[in-house]
Amino acid sequence: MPVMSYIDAVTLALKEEMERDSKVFVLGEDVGVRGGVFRATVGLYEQFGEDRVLDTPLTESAIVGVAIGAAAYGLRPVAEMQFADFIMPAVNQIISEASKLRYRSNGNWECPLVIRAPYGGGVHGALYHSQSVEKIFTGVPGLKIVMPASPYDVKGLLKAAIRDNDPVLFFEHKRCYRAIKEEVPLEDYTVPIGKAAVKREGTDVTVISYGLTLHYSLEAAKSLEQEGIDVHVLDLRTLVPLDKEAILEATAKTGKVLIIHEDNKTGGFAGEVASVIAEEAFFELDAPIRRLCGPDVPAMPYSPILEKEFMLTPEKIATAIRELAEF
Amino acid sequence: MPVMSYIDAVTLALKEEMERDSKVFVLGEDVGVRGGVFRATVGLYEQFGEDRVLDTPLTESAIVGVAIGAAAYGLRPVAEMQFADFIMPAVNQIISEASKLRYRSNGNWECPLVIRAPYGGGVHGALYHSQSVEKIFTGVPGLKIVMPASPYDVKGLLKAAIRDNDPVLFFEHKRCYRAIKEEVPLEDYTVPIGKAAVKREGTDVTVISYGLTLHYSLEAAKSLEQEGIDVHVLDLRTLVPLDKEAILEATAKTGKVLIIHEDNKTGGFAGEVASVIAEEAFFELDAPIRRLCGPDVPAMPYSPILEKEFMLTPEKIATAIRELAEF
Amino acid sequence: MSELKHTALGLTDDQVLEMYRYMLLARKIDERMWLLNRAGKIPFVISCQGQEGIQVGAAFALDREKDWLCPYYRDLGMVLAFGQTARDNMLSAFAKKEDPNSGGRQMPGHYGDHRYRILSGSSPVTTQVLHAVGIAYAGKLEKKDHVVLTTCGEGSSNQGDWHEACNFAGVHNLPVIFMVENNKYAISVPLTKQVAGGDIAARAKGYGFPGVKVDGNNPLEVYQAVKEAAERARSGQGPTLIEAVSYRLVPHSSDDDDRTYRSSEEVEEARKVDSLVVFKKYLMDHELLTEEKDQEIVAKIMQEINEATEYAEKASYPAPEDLYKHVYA
Amino acid sequence: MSELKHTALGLTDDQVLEMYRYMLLARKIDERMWLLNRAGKIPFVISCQGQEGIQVGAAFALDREKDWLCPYYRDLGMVLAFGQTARDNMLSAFAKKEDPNSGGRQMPGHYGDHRYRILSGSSPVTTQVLHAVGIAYAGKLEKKDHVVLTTCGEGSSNQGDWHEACNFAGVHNLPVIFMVENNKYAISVPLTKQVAGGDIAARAKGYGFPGVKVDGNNPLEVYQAVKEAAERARSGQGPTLIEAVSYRLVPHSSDDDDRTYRSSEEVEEARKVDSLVVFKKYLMDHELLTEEKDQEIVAKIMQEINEATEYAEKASYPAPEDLYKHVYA
Ligand SMILES: Cc1ncc(C[n+]2csc(CCOP(=O)(O)OP(=O)(O)O)c2C)c(N)n1
Ligand SMILES: Cc1ncc(C[n+]2csc(CCOP(=O)(O)OP(=O)(O)O)c2C)c(N)n1
Ligand SMILES: [Mg+2]
Ligand SMILES: [Mg+2]
Repeated sequence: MPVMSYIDAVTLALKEEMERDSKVFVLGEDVGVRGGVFRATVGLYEQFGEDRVLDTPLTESAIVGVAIGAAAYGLRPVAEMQFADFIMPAVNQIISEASKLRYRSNGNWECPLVIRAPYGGGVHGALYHSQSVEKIFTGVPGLKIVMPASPYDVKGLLKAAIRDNDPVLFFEHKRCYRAIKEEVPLEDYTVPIGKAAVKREGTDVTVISYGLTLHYSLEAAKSLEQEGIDVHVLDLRTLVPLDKEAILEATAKTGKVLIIHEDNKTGGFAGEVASVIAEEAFFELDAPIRRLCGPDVPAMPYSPILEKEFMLTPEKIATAIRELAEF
Repeated sequence: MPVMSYIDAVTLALKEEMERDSKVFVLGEDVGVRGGVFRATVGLYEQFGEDRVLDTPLTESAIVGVAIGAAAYGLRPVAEMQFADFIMPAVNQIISEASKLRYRSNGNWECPLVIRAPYGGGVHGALYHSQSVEKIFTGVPGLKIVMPASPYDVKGLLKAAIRDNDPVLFFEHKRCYRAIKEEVPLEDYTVPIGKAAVKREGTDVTVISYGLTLHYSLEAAKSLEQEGIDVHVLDLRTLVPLDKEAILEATAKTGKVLIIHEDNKTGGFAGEVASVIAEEAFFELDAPIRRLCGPDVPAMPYSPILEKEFMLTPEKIATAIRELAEF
Repeated sequence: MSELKHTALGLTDDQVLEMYRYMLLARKIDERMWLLNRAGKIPFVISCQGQEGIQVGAAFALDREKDWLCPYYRDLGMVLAFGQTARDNMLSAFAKKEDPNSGGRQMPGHYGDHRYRILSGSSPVTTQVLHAVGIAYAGKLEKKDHVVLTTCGEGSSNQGDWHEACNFAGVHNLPVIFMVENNKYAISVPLTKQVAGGDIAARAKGYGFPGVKVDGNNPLEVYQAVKEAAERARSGQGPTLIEAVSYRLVPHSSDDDDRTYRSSEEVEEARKVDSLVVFKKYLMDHELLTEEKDQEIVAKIMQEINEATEYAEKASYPAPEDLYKHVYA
Repeated sequence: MSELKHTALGLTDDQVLEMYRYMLLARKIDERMWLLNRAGKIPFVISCQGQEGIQVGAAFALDREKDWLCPYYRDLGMVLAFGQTARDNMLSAFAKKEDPNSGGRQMPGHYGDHRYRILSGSSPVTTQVLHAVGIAYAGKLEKKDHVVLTTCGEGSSNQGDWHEACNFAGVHNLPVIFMVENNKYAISVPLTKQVAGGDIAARAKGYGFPGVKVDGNNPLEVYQAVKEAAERARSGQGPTLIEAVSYRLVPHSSDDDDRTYRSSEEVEEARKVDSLVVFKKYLMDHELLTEEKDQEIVAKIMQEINEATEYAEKASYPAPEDLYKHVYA
């Protein structure tokens, strides 16, 4: 089983699904000849031709709107937003159209569409190449939202997303692209959308996270071992539909919950997770539910000092876990 | 002091601010000759002329984008989205531009812009004329979000919004427009952005709400009096910046909190409020934090049966309060 | 009406009579809906009145067994010509469970019908124009030869999505027809305050494909333009833009009061060139129609509408628990 | 270069030399940034190279004491001509606290400077085009006579906001100049796959205002077009669209590798008609410049850039706590 980077798992999933099903096609800015600005679609243009690996004009609303039409017709488009920050011009098509096509037609139409978007900071991308945008969409019923942390899940979840009959937003953390590697089977498999995964068993504090901060949380957990703090770590993997059962179970394990994401705190998805716990696992709790998130500023600045101040780190996470453990 | 409807308070606030400050102007679809499809701008065209009460082309991104340019220049535009549902094409201008102009320029530019948008259901408006859209924006630092429930607050908060030096989203519940009336001073006054208001003192259960459901909550509270259930009701009025102090105080009053809004539950703003409580007032709580919200379906259907099933009512709220009181 | 002859366009006498019948059917359904609305029986109407000639003329120029529609809320005449019935539309007006467009979920005018390749539409204007491009692209990928017709109002054509759609279709030379139904108003905002330059057809030049302006009150002129556009599309020559000019004869919707922004004289003038008036005269001039025959057609239509109304009024609403269905597959 | 003479355009010898100096300054700053990037000293560069003639030609045609700019990320030549310095831009490249554009918050190329009426820009393309319309509208309301110039790339001109901006400005006849800097590529996507019809200037017709295409390698041609547009705008005749055609001589940004989508021969061909080459020749042909004088100018510029680089490199970063500032007033 080869060791593969997070981004290579994206490419492999696309390639396998395009080989499996001729209805799958890829569209976006620079996805063709250039193979994507991050090289996520590299090789696909050569293998599948320009019609199935379509370089579109620089128009996100069109990328999504055209994909919706094609999906309603019966194809399975995989649209790329060059950066998650640039999904904003497509919000109307995503929220007014993709998320509601099935519902408004009483189930007569469907929209099997995947929108891939690289998100997240720590890449000197400044305000508009660093954002986490999931909170814009997590409250929109009709969409599914997948945010894998590791290559195995990337491949399995992207394949599941492509085969799903509803619109799926598939957010890929840019910092993970080349930094995170693991063994990925070359065989066909899927990872179910809507299922979280316990990444580490522990008894003192439960950390719930996803994306890059999941890795930082695991690092923090490891570093806290020697202090005798035993951390339980849950990777949400999918935000919508949310695996409540896994959250409640993870809460029950320790009675102390820390929810972590890079997106800013106020209005971020941690609020939803915390509320589910406060509503449904209240009597399991031994301490206030804590959220450790990006700060409430509009976005991550360019200057390395400011970027560093914005980003979460294993150290910041360890501190928060320690505090909660000592509570 | 005249008794005035919610929508008349909107019109009065606009008129007074336009008289006070020649930099204030109104723009949007049908706001001029027609006085707005809800008649919120009625009379302004006649009084201030077509340049300050501008009928724009049918283009929401342009309405907001043009307003941002004018605001950056130094004017104080008040843009109307005809229905909150149609704010979606303007999301890029709101989130990428208005919310970040001050921050990205290190405070060298500002964007004193108000965006008014009628939202909410129960008006046979079907999927696209009934939505609550606040959750799309509540997680975006740089924006302020105001959602008044009553005419007095409408006038005072809209005037405060117009005088604010940051972009303010001002959401007006359509069902309140003509249904909610109260005394409104003809004198100039403002209501501070960022301050909640206790609407009813009580000792058994705390209800936190805003907009139409605030009124339903008060009705429910009244009907529960005879059952001996004493309800404390907090009107958030502003969602961002959030009046955490008021929330924590209201929580401490009863130890049992029910958060109510018409927007759907998952990813809705109640999650933020619940999380603040679970994090900062955990030991005040005597029961799980409950959320009573619109269901997790894409939007409110047209058919009266389905609309009724979607909408919260004083009865549904009373039931939820009763359950919590008995907890 | 111009000198255009239906025979010269390849239309038979029966076909033009059928076109007329669809136009009348649309008009009469619409009129009935207003009555029902004013009687408090249905909450909302949005009208085709004044645009039936465009809608039916266009539909007849397409292959109604194969081509696709991404219409907008006024296109009652078009969806009828593609296969929907008075009953379908009354079920929708009454928001009943059997409404084929949405099971009573959407307002009337929000068409969508898999049976007739009419893609489900929403309320935010102009989004459908991009979907049409997507369906056209899918046809290209799947090597099908369908044409996609999409429509919107002249106000809506100023939305960004319209530009992106025209550009995308132009770059990829797709089989789409962009038709703008220019009825001179977007709610209260007149053409001059809405469309810079006032000439929508002229915009096609900027995308490298043809743009034509036609008299929307003349269904034959619309037919001709759409026919040519469909032929171009089907033979791989790409998109066409058609601006069909007419007038909205009634208020924007049942919630509107058009007296606040236009004069009744202006409306009366427009009524004189209403496509129904003009086309009826054409048919009578060409001795395809008599007053008597006209009344027969109307009578049959009215019966159809009466039955449809009765059926729809009695039909059942969705059940409360239906609210929770079809969020996901 | 065409037969256009600077004197015929009302430009003095000093002025054209000054234009040349700004073009060179922009080029040399840009080149320095690449060196700094390749040396690992700054994380990112986005270049003006190939478009300096457009930018400086346009700036000189405006009233640099009064008019407004809503530029895009390549417009280094333009913001220099409006008042920014090498130091300003080096501070920005190094993301230092004193960066006048953003205090080190934004990437280089994200201009914004109240001193010179340059509105702060973002990364999502084309949003600024609407802001320009807003500033023009504000001028109308406040009875000012400023003109607003806004630019974007040819790829970006396909965004919906561009259409909405042109239409809005056209309807209200506003003093805006829409300039599209057509450098033939949007990252890897060439003009033919980006712009339907390939003729951006032609789009103006659809908005009822003039559209002109100019040789962007000839700053005098750009000057002439912008001058005329500014005069039209200032005298109440409304917007103009200008398509200025040139070429992007370097990769899209320091993160790009342009060898994956275009040939080095194509780039080499373009270098031959680079505005700096062409304009230098013009000045020499007209005996306004000698090799010697040119070297003097370059030497002075290099000194300026060296000092700026040194200053910026040593300047302080924002403090960590600055992260939390300026979220709200
Ligand atoms: C994005 C969006 N904004 C606003 C509206 C509200 N609205 C519905 S129809 C309409 C006017 C449409 O005018 P036009 O495009 O000319 O079509 P017409 O109704 O005249 O046929 C408006 C403003 C909407 N439906 N969608
Ligand atoms: C809305 C948005 N989508 C995508 C991007 C990423 N991006 C930055 S520049 C660029 C290409 C721009 O091409 P063009 O408009 O021709 O300008 P040029 O860079 O060639 O000057 C792209 C796709 C972006 N900045 N904004
Ligand atoms: Mg119209
Ligand atoms: Mg370009």
